[in-house]
Amino acid sequence: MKKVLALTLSLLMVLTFCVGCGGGSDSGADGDTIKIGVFEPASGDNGAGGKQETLGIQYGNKVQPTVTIGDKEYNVELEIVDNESDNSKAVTAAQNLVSSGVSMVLGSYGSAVSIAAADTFHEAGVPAIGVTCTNPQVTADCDEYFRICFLDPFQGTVLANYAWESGMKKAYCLSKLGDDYSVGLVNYFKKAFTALGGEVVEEQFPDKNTDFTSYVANAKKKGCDVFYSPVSIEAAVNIIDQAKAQKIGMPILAGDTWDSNMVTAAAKGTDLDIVVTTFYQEGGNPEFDEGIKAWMEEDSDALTNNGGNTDLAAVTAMGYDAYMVALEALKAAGSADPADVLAALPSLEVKGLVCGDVTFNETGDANKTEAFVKKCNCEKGVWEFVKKQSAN
Amino acid sequence: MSLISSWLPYILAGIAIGGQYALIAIGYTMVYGILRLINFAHGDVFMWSGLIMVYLITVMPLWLSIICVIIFAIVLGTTIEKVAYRPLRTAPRMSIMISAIGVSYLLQNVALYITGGLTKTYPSISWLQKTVDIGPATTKMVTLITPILTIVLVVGLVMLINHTKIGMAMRAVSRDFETSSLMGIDINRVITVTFVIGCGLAAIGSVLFFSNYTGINPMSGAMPGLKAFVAAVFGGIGSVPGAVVGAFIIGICENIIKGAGWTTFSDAFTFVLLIVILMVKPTGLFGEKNIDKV
Amino acid sequence: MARVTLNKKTKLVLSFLGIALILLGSYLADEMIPASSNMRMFVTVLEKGAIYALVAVSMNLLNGFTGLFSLGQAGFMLIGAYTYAIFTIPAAKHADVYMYFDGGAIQWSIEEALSGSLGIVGHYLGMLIPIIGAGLLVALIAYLIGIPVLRLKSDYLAIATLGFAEILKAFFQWNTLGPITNGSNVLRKYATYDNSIFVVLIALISIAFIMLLINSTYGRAFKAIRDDEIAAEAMGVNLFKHKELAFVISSFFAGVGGALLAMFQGTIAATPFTTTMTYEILLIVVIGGIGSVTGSIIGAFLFTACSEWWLRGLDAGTWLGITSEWFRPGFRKVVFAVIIMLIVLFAAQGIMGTKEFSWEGLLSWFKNLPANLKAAPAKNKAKAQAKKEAKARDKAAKAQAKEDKANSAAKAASGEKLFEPLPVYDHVVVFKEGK
Amino acid sequence: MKPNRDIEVMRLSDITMQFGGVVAVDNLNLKVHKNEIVGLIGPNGAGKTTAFNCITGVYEPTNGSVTINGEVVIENYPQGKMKDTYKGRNQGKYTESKAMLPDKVTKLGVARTFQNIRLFKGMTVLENVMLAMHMNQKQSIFGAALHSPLARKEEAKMKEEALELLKKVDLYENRDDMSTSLPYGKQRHLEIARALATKPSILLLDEPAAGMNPQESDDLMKFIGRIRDEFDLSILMIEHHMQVIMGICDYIYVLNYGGQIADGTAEEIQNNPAVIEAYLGVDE
Repeated sequence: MKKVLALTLSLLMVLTFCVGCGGGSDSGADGDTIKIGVFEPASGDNGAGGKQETLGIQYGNKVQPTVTIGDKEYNVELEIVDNESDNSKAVTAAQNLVSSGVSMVLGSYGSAVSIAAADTFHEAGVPAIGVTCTNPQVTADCDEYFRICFLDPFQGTVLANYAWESGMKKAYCLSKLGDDYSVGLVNYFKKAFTALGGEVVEEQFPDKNTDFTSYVANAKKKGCDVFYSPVSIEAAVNIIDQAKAQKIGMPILAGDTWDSNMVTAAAKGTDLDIVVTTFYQEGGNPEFDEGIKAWMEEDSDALTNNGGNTDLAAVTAMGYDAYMVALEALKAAGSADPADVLAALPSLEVKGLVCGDVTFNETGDANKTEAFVKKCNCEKGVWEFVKKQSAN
Repeated sequence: MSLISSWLPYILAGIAIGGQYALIAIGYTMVYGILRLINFAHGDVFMWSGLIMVYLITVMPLWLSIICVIIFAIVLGTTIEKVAYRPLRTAPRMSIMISAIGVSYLLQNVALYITGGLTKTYPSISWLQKTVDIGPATTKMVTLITPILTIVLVVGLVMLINHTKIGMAMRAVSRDFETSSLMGIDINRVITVTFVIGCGLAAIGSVLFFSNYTGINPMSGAMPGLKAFVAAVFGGIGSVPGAVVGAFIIGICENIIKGAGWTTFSDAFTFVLLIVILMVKPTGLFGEKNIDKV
Repeated sequence: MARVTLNKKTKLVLSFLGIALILLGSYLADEMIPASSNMRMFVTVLEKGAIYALVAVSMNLLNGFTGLFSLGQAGFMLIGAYTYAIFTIPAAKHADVYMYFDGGAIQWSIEEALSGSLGIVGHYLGMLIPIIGAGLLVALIAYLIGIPVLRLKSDYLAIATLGFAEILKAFFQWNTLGPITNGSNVLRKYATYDNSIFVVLIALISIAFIMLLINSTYGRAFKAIRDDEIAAEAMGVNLFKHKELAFVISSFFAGVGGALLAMFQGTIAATPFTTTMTYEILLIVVIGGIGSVTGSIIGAFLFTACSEWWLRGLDAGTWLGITSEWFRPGFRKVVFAVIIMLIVLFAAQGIMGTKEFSWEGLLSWFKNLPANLKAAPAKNKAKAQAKKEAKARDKAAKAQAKEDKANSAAKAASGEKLFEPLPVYDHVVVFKEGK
Repeated sequence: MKPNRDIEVMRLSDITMQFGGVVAVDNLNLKVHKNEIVGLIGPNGAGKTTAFNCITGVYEPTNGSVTINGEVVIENYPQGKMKDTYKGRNQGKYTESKAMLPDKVTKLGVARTFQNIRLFKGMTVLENVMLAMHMNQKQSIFGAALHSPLARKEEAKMKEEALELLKKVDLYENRDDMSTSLPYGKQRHLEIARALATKPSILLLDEPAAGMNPQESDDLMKFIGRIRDEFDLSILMIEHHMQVIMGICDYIYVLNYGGQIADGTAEEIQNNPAVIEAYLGVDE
């Protein structure tokens, strides 16, 4: 027994030594490299979305691997960490990024983990740019958190407006227990929709649930006109399956998460009516589309992470934009020090991005006024642009 | 009529999921009957059967991949028994349970690694996923097939247990482990056969389950596994018909709870049922009462 | 083997020095190591490790010392975390946190009230009181759960406690309780500590309490129940009362651990408190050694350090300078799970077995180290020899068993009765009405 | 020391224990007087240990009552399903249902040992004995954990008494050994010492001489006689070694197939035809 103890202890020391010697710098710039942290889920409920968002960031890094600050050209290195879509793992994951000396952090997909990590970034004074985390709480109390996407109140209202304008009067709202993203979107949708005069039936499903039979049946039983379920891609696939099996007979409405090739793949060959709001429509920037597709064809890992085909998700485009914003911020700051970057961010104005220009308001949110409404062409299994919808 | 028609979809869904739980529950109840072990890894064997199917279907035809999935589950289950349970057979009960939890943790994490944490979509088996109308309800073919197939398999299994030599050996071992080993019964063989049956049925259950709920991720086996175990306890652990009845009851109740709007408590309800049965009739519906020997 | 012996006073002084050093170390570490430094993870691991150590020790009190296989730990931590968070969210932040529930039902914070009137003392008191309150509430709930559940035996107890944990989780996510629990949404902005020493100190005090308890007459009663329930009962130990005591105390500290975890994370939601969390704690106990407090502590720190820090490279592509295609996200957990299985199968005793840390043991170990190292080759040789012999014996025994089996089969075939059947009933659930 | 036949310390009245359809103990009537050593004998499966379990509260007897020091502490009558399936006698004689858990019975002064030695494996010899004194402690659990003055005083006293006891049973040298590392005979002694530590007035010994050679059982016999005197005890023992039983028992009860077939002094039993038949069988 003693031997095992001895072994463990010595292993412990060796490991500490190794890690300690791994070297780390305090400034963010280590010689010629600048580190940008990528705080995204690679597993868990939001793993699929997180990977697609990371793809955009990685592509950005491939297109623009360097940044010139002052007169010096620095290599940009991505420090990617998996937050496992889990609030309790998010804090240590974030701490990992901070400890490795990043200048700033991008992410995450899924608001809950961003909220959980906000304190860590705040304490370390490292700025973070949310890519597609739409819950208002992310930036509300954290001066370090910025974001380049629209917010849930906006998106929820947009969806409610769309539903009301399409003549729907009674909505079935499904969210996931403990998921800030879906709970938030349902909440804002409910507010806007009832204000317009609509009626809402609300239900929640527990973690790890894959059986959506009863939820679809409930929506049918209650005589709803629309099935609103702004949930994760994982759940979306199962919902589509059940909706198809039970002939749901009403349109399905969802938020930006559903804008994914996995959803179109699941819906292909059905007669469902799926409408989503999102940040970007493929074809909006042909040059970007072609570039990233070519990259994915080349890189088999990237292709797998995108779900096996080259259909673009809006979050990928957003990831790309976030990376470009990060580079601009570094340039504007004139240094790789997190504090300087933080100081430069509020007044930053970035143009020429894939999903539209970015400026930040006083809470650190992007000023966005319109969302894309897309509809699934279930015959071909692709998204089709419907219109741009605003909140008013 | 309207009452029936509005509840029919839930009852149908309940029967279907109940049948799928039943196929998993048999593995739990048989292993428990013989080894007095909650095989926590059983739910993960079930998940792995589903996962392997996703990969197999890309290289071979459907019928062959179903057979391969069943074989895979059997091999996996018996390997787990050989590697993780057999060496600990004389160890305290807690150790072997911890080993089971460890295996479950390992299986989930390997699945997480291989899938990259992404949900995989189960291949569509068109005749199982065909939509059918039953009165006012619309559902998948698999909903109808499941209970029938479950009952056929269970009747077969009960016949096997009651009328064959190996069945008799199983009954003997479950009644008295030590004596039967002294009587010349090859315990290891009986245990292997138990795992073969349990895992084979779980693999069939996985085909039915994932045809109905098509997303598979590393945690897909955890909840169905736990619920199936509860079903086994509910029906009286060690009793095959008990496990099946328990599974159907749990499946139907769960869906009715959801239909009644108590969706938050749909999982918790299963455990409420478990605790109630443990308090009221700890031996389950069909279990036998034994007495502690001092 | 030369053994070092120390007198009581020396040991006490050494222990105090050790504790003081740990506390000072954790204080300085948090103060000195800048956030962007590589070694900052040390502080994170220190905090999380201390919390997990406390929770693991509390689980060990049940599983290792009382022999009650309970899997309700995550559920109890959940209640602890929520209780702490709910009562320390500053009034001004309520509208923000309970945004879907109109600011929630509670509009005050213990911490705020106390630090308003008592200053810095109130600040700490305002955190301590909710932590203890969290523990007490969990203890009360555990007491109620214990009444029906503790009458069950081993695996039934495990599955029932696991079930209760799931029920509690669903309860805390229930929208109707939203004004208090914020439904299934995160609670945040509550008061938290500003130096690691706070967590380490509370964990230390709690663990010391459990350790002293184990070394008291009650601890003996717990161990007696673990070793043999029937004999313990025959020696006048009230089984139910003592099981309930162990369960309530263990849960109290699980609640305190939950509260500390809430402080560590900064946000809290019900979703992560799954059975997987309980399993992780159980595995920590196993790694450390079931029935050893020091083992659980070592296990907790090793577990957190490996999973959060040292093995992260296995996910990111490069670890200890080795780059491999295998190192993709999830590999860390696979390696981890394999290590755990190896421990379960081949080193069931864990790191410490049932031994505890002692200064004498440590000093003796260092003193004997050179001699042991010198003697190691010879010892290994002897071991190999012994193994060889054992193998041969095993083979012979197997052959004998085969022969016996053939004999008994022959006997059975000829209809001869082998022996009187001997019933084995150790697995049975027995219910007795305690009137 | 002579038994005092005027004081009755324990009485079993019509104790019947039925499991399902099997009557394990059938209408057992038995008395133990002060300072008396009573033997309970019978072939394997005669229901002796079951009778012990009925006395100590491990089982709830189906019918009958147990009186300890003049007070009825356990009483039961066939109820529920058992009402119809009851096969014993005296149905309707008892109307109360009074159960008692084993620890309560021990507190009343009835201590026991086990047929298959049940020591606490993870504890030392001393701890095994000290555990048996736990029930009389007045310290609270918090006092115990915080080592309050009361707790420290009690702990010291407990240790002192335990060591004293170990000296009396010749285990003082082994006090710090793990209980399971003791040789078999000493384990038996330890089990008796542990039972004595609960300060009983009645000691139930379940086959104390099992597995012992003649020399050892002779020593045990003397040992049992000695502890009866030293601790002022009454003893009820199950034993198969006739040499032991006949040598020290003041009174003997014989069971067969659950039923009571004879009782009397050693001499009476040795000459009882029913006993001889039960043990040796009869020639057809």
